[in-house]
Amino acid sequence: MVLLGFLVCIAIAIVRLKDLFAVVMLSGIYGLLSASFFVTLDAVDVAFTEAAVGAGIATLLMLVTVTMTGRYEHSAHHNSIWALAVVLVTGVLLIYGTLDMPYFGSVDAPAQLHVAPRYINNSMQEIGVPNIVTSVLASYRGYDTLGEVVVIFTAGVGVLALLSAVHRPEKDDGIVSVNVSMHEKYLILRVVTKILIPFILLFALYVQFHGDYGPGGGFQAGVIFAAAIILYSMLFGMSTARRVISQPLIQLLSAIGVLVYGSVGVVSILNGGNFLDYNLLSDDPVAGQHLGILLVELGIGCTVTSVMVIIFFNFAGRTEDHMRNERKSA
Amino acid sequence: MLIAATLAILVVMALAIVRGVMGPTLYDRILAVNMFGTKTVLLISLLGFVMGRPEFLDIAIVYALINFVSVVAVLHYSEYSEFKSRPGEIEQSRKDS
Amino acid sequence: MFLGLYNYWIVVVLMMIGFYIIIAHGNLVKKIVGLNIFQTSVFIFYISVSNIDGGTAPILAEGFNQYSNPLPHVLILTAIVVGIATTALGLALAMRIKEAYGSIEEEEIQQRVNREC
Amino acid sequence: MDSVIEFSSALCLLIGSFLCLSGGVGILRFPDFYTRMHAVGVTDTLGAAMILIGLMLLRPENLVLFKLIMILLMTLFINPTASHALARAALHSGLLPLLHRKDKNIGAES
Repeated sequence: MVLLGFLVCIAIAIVRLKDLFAVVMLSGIYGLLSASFFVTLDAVDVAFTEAAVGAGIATLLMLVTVTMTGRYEHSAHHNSIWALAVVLVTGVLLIYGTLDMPYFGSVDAPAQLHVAPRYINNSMQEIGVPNIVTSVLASYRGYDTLGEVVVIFTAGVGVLALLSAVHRPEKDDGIVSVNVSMHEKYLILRVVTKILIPFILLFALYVQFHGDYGPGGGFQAGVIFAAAIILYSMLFGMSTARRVISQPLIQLLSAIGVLVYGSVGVVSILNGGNFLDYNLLSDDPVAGQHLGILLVELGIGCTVTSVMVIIFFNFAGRTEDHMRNERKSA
Repeated sequence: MLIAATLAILVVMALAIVRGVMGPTLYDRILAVNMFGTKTVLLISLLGFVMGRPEFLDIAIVYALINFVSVVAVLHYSEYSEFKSRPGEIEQSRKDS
Repeated sequence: MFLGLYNYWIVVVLMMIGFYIIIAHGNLVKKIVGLNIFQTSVFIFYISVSNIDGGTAPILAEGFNQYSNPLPHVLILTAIVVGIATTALGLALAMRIKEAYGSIEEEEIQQRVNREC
Repeated sequence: MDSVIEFSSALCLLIGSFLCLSGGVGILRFPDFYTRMHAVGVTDTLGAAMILIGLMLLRPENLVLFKLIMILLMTLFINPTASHALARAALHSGLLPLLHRKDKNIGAES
């Protein structure tokens, strides 16, 4: 309840501020806040994802963009009175609409009465996985999730198409010296990061494979994995990171993830069931479900990791090019 | 006791938000974000115990990690963008030195 | 009444703040931030709907028999990840626009386009 | 024995909350960035550690205990590092501590 009040404060501050760097930072706080709100509402999986994505990756990408596009917003409020009017009218209408809503937390609200009880009561026998969110995500609604994975893959392809630099930029002395000085400056940071990164990767694997029993799964693990790689590439330079993780490999991986997901579906067709019907992957239906969920989550994790890394590499590479050009022309 | 600690953390979060919104320099904001992140980690851990299901500490670990990543990112990129920032806060103090 | 609908009202307020940013601000990055706020408000709405009094997180365990609704959680979980993908795409577009037009303010871009025509 | 552990856990939580609160007051009331940094950096680490130790003393099951220890280690690693990097970056970017600016006429902090 208090958290929601904080959220509104932050949102208003975001409207008022002109410094985009500050806006991005506040949106990071906003992400953290909404994630902790999700924890209080028992949505642990969602909180997990929001923490890694909303507070981590989204803030990061915005930071990179702001670095390139300039820090300050011009104060051009051309039609703000009209905008305010439209917003107020819509808001009042929506609030009027909420008056018909069932109260928060009521047990007999229509949303709680239909498919949810079936998922809650039967998933243990049918799927054998304690985390209902995982079983719904990967099995009951596996078709949807396949769609989402394809959307993410498409976004990765789109970013590649928009931002991938065709030419390999030549080494510039200026940027190299800046990098070197920065690395010396952050010596402690680098050492600590070097210690931390294996733990982050290990933790990502834990999240990936523990997703059946606790909060976690492919989406979250993928984002954490990507965060580790991004951390590495920020502190040790893009060129070092590119040497560790080659661009073609990661592009291949993002496609492989989707393929793994799809082929699980095809295999279950070949075994005589429906698309993504995991019961037939093994002799025992529950074991089949386990295997199917494991493979599907693996595919998701693969795609999410590689798409996030692709996005970050291209953003950062583009920004570095831009900075270099600007410095040259200056 | 748990609830008292939770309330204390909430108050601190509010204070950090105030600093983050006011913060005259960029670094104040980064500081506020960092502090806010730590407080969120604590809040999540405490909430797990308050609600009686403390298995979900993974989320707190993720917060700690992500917090670190974002602080590093902000530092890294503020360095880049520094030379194109307007004559404002930082240049101000530089001139004065 | 007030407490029962409080969450939904906050959702509406947040949504409208996001909406206002999208309409009234000319800066493309800020518009994307606004879009994010809008998005998050929808997430909060779904999660509020899924919550049940006395329920606990939908991970089966001994000693609990009231779980909150897992379906909205699944929808929102995927929506968050798809949201970041679309945000990334939008930011990539903003970067390209900056490269092509030298600005990410709507009006300046418009002027530039008019001049070139 | 039980009551001793319970009491010490409550005490740890209390100390932790107090430290966090004082850090919060510090970040709001101190006059310039470096003093705020000091307030936050010191109290954050110790306060977080205290609260986490207090939670550990509640004797959760093994996995939870392990995770708490992980969080504790991480905060002990990450917090000072982040503070250090932050202060250093601020100093490099030319933001001067208040003491060095005192003799010039500055009202930069508003």
